[in-house]
Amino acid sequence: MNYELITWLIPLAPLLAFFIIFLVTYKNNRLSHSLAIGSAFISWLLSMIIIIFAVTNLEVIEKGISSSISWLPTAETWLKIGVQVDALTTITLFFVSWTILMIFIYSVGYHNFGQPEGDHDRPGLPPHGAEIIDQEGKHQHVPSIEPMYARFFGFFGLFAFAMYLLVVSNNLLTLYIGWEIMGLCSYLLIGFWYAKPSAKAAAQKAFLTTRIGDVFMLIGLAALYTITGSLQYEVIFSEDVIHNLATTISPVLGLSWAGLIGLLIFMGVVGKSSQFPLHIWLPDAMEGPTPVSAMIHAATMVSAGVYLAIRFFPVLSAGWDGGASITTPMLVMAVIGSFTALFSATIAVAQRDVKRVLAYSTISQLGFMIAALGVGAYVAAAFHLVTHAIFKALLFLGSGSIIHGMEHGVLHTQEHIDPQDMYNMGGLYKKMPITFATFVIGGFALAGFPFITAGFWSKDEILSGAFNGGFSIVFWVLAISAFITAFYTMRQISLVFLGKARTEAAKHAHETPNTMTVPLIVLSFFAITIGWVGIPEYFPVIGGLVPNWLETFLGTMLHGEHVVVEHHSSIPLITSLVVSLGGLFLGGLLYRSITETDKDPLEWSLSGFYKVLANKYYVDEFYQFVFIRPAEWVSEKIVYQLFDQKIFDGFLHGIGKISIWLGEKFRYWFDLPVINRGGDKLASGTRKIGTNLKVTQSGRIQDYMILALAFSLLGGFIFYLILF
Amino acid sequence: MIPLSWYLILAAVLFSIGMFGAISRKNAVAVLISIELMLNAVNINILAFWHYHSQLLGYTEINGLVFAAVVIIAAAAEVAIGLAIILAVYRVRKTVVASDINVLKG
Amino acid sequence: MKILEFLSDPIIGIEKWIVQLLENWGVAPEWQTFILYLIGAAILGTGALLFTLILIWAERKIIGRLQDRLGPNRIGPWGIFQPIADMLKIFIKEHIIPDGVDPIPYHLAPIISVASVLLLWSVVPFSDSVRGSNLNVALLFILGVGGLGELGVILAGWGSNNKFSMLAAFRASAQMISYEVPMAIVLLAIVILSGSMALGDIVKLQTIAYIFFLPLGAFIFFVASIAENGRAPFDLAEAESELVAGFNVEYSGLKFGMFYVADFLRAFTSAVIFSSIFLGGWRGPGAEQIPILGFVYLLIKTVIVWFLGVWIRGSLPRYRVDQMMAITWKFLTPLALALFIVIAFVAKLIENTNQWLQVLIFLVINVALFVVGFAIVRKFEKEKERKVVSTKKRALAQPTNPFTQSETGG
Amino acid sequence: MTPLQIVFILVALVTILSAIFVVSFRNIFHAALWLIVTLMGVAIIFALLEASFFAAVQILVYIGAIAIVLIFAIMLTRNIMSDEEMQINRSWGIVLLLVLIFAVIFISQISSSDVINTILIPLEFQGQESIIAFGEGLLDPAGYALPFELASLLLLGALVGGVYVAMDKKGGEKK
Repeated sequence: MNYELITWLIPLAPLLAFFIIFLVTYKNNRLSHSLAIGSAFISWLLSMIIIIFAVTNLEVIEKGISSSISWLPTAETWLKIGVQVDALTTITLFFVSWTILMIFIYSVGYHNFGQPEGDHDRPGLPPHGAEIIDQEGKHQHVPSIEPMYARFFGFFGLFAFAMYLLVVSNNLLTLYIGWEIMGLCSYLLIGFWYAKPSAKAAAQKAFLTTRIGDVFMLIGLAALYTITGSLQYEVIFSEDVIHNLATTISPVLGLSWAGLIGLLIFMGVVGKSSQFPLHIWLPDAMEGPTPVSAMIHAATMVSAGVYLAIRFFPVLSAGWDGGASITTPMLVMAVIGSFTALFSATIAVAQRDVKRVLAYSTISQLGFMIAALGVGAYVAAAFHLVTHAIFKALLFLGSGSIIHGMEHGVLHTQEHIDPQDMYNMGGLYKKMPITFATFVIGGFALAGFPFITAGFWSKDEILSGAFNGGFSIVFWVLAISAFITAFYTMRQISLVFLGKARTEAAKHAHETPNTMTVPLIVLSFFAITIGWVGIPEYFPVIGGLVPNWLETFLGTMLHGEHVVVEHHSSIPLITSLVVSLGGLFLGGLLYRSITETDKDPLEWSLSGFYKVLANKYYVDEFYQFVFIRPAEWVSEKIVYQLFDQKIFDGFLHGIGKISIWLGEKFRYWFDLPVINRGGDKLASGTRKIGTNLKVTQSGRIQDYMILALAFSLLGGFIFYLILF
Repeated sequence: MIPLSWYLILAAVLFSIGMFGAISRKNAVAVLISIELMLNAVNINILAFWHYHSQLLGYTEINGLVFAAVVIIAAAAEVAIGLAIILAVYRVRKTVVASDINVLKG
Repeated sequence: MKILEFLSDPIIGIEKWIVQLLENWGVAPEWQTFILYLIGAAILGTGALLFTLILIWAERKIIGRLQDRLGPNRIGPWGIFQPIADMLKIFIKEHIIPDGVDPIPYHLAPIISVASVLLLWSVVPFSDSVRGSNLNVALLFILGVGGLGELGVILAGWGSNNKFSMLAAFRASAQMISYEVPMAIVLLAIVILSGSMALGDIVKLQTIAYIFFLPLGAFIFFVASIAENGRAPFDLAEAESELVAGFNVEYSGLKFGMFYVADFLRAFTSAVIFSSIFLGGWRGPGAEQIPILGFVYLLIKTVIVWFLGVWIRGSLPRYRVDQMMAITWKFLTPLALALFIVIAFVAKLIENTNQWLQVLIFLVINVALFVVGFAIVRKFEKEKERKVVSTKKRALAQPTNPFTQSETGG
Repeated sequence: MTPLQIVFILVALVTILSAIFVVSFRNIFHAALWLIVTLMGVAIIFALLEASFFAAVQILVYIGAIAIVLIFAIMLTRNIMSDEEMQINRSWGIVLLLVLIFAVIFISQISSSDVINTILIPLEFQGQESIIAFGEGLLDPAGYALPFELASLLLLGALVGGVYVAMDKKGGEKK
């Protein structure tokens, strides 16, 4: 088979679906979602073909399949675009294709396909539910179909295109194109219910915040292109270029060029993967529909940031010899990653909204990966990327299922409560057994429940990577974060599923349709099994039973440069066991049986600090005070009132007056005598000539042909005379 | 075996006959037919020179083939449109005589 | 041994013999080729026309059996000499030329009809070594020369100065032009598979017959070739209830005989072409070592295909004009186009895989396309059926005869 | 005189003669029939030039399609012009004179040039080679891919335009 061609085709199917949905089928819901899911399925199938080929042909993958075409001519060379498949692409394709396909299918159920249209539903608002009369003549409230159903799948198609493009591209140009299209889709889909003010604001916030990172990243890319003269991975990551980058000194702060570019590109990663200074958009992005949160803000787009960091690891770590003396970008990554991990884990503890907990947990887990890269645990970061994408997609889909069930209850009872607030739930395990089971699997994977779940293995690798590399501060910070992670996970599970129902709506919650539960089951299967590909060999008892396939596979990316840390210690293992089990136990203990009247147990134990946590450390307010207010003041007072109104307007008015004066002069001295008079003469002359020449116009085409023939002969004759 | 000039003379004669027909026939369909003759003559010329050039080069030279193909395509399009116009005119004015269609008379 | 060698490939043997003979007579080499081609063409043309006699007999016999009749049974054993008697009759019949015919087209039409069929035989490979010409654009040639048949029909219709002939000619030429389109598209798919337009190469490349690659294409080609030949169920040009006897109503004697022969021969010729393109032509076990076997294989395959055509002709009723047009423009052409696009795409995608895998994939695609195409057709058909024209209780004719009075009218 | 030359001269004579008939016959239907003979002759000339693809295309497109369509058009418009009437414009004498001058100049120039008197010998390549080169040339972005696509657009335009122009507007509105 022609594997290069297949790789080219992977992103194209969703793009085609996007165009067809928006141009042709947008009025037909069934056709639209069939097209979108069909395209996702085609991409999935092609990805699976590629993955199976890659997994069975390690020696081919070591070199990488790659094919390029010339795209834009620059002065002497071409900007090339192309695709490639190597180990990193393969594992990324694996989780991307599975999650995208599953979430596409899930969205059909989530948007109530097959339900009647709502009575007062309008485009731009979430569906309010419809009132129908059942067979017994009773009025019943049921969920209604999303008004902009087809549009949603169109956007999803575009997004899937961008994500696949980013994953399979072999150069930074198409990667950046995919990156920005995903930013756009994120904006469009967060603001999918654009008539909701909060959704609109969240969309703008997400777009602008990630833009800050993207600008730095673009500068980084431009610098990289200026220095290396190419955007192809194979050129940039070749040993000569890396060596060159690592040894030349840039004009900024005495960093090497590799360090500077690495920092700039890391800024893009910070924006996209929502790390500490720019993390504020991700929690607000939960205003979008839940499949969006699952796909864009958990599984794929935010993972793309980490993917880029992993992809760029050779540049980021240029000059690193594998020891404890890490490079500047790695240091920054370790600090920011581990800080974000702890910081957002603590915020997650105090959230009441079921999706916001998961949002902060996503930020925290992405921080784990960044920190892992910072301490050089390359394989661990990639491993956690895969496992996290799968179980976080599972958790988000599960939360969507919970909300859906709660909305069903709300519609039934007509209560005025927030269906996303965890304190309105409780005891759902009886009502929604499949959702409960899968959510527990996902949650335990997130908490790192030992031995069974995928999250344990990947998180354990990160911890042992940090510990064995000698970064004990990073190790302890991450361990505490892991503990808090387990704690808030159990808190969430307990609040939502255990105990007794705290509202009427929760009592009437309902299991969701098959289109939603089947993806949950599929993903929970992977949330358990995917961890077994990467069990480290030195692990006591079961280590070595299953070969550490992931290490071998991803090892092909590093071409033997990666220095394997030899001394193993059991401390990280014990730590990860203790933190996950302890966190889970504590969370369960505290939140096992909360009733309607109870307050959050943390509220009395942490007293004032709880308020700080619930308000997310006041980061948003801080940004409001430091950046946005001054910016507004400057634009209002200085730019608008001073520059615009006084200086620019005055200047323009002056120009206008001078022009009017000049124009009057021209009119009397030039326009009337010369142009008008002359024009009249020209017209009458033309008319006279036309009247005289009219006779030659017989209107018969053949007469003209005779004339043409005669004149061409005459012309040839004259030409001949002149020539000879 | 056959000199190049034979082909060219044949083409020239055909072209002249076609030109005569295109200018002097009354019936618009006949004018179209004559134009087809001229196009055929052109194609003979193109292919004769193609053969000559390929013979000099020793391998297949494609420019001549492409030009001949374009001429045939243009001829097909021209006949389709031309006959459609003639039929449309015939329907309105009940004539196919080219010199009766003289609305553009000055 | 010489005899065996000669027997294994007699035609090439004879050719060598003639060449030697001519060389001894001192004929220049280029004239030798010229004479050889002349002889070959004469033998092929005469042979094909004589073969038609057997075809006519066989077809009449088979149709007779299909329709529960005996067929020709008087002259010779099983009526086998019937066509010869017919031939003699046609030779000695008076040849009537009606008043007011346009003489040139009138006399030219039957000749063109027969010639357009005979020309097709010049590109058919009969065995590994024997063929008229391995023309490198044979597929285009088949289409083009097939198109000449239309010319004969139009000339006959115009020249006869008879409105029924004219109508029939319009019908026939519209039908032929329309059915050439899906045929050409299927042939393009074949070109993509084989990478060649020469019929000899196409046959040689078929280690697996192309009907397994393109069963749907073969189906389209077969239907189109039946229509192209104007045989039942597409014999609209000769619908005797509407058009007397079609475009040849004013012909008699030998000229009618030529149309008659062209009709039968064309059916057989398209069977030959079908079996060359889709069934592997002369290919078969041992055909490359013993070329004479190729003739036998080709004959067997052709007769099977031809018999299928005769069977269809004997069993199916005639289509209406609008149905005939709808079949090609609304079913065969879109289907062929879809097939062509998919085949072009997939053939590139699985270029270097195992041939059996290719066959499997192509087979699946063909079946899927056929099912989808048929489902669409059936859907619209059902919609048509549901259209209510009037209620069942319409005003009935009032029968005055009490014996014929019934619920549903007299 | 080789056989090929004899064939060429015969075909050329037939072609030219039938071309003269095409432009001079009063009965336009017969003129169209002679056109077919001319086209056939040109197809044989193409075959002699070893452009067998174009010979086949000549038969397929010109005779199979263009000539048939022309004949249709003649049949549809035949009652307008009677065959007895003069079929040639009054100014045909001038035209003949001009065209003759043209032809004489052409032919004298052609026969007086040395290069052009080269003998065309059979080409070395055989079989599919030239067709494959032709097809690849048509689809090669550095070759003629753009003209090829434009030609297909032209054909599509001609198709749509032909249908639109010839469509009976009144009948169309009724439907």
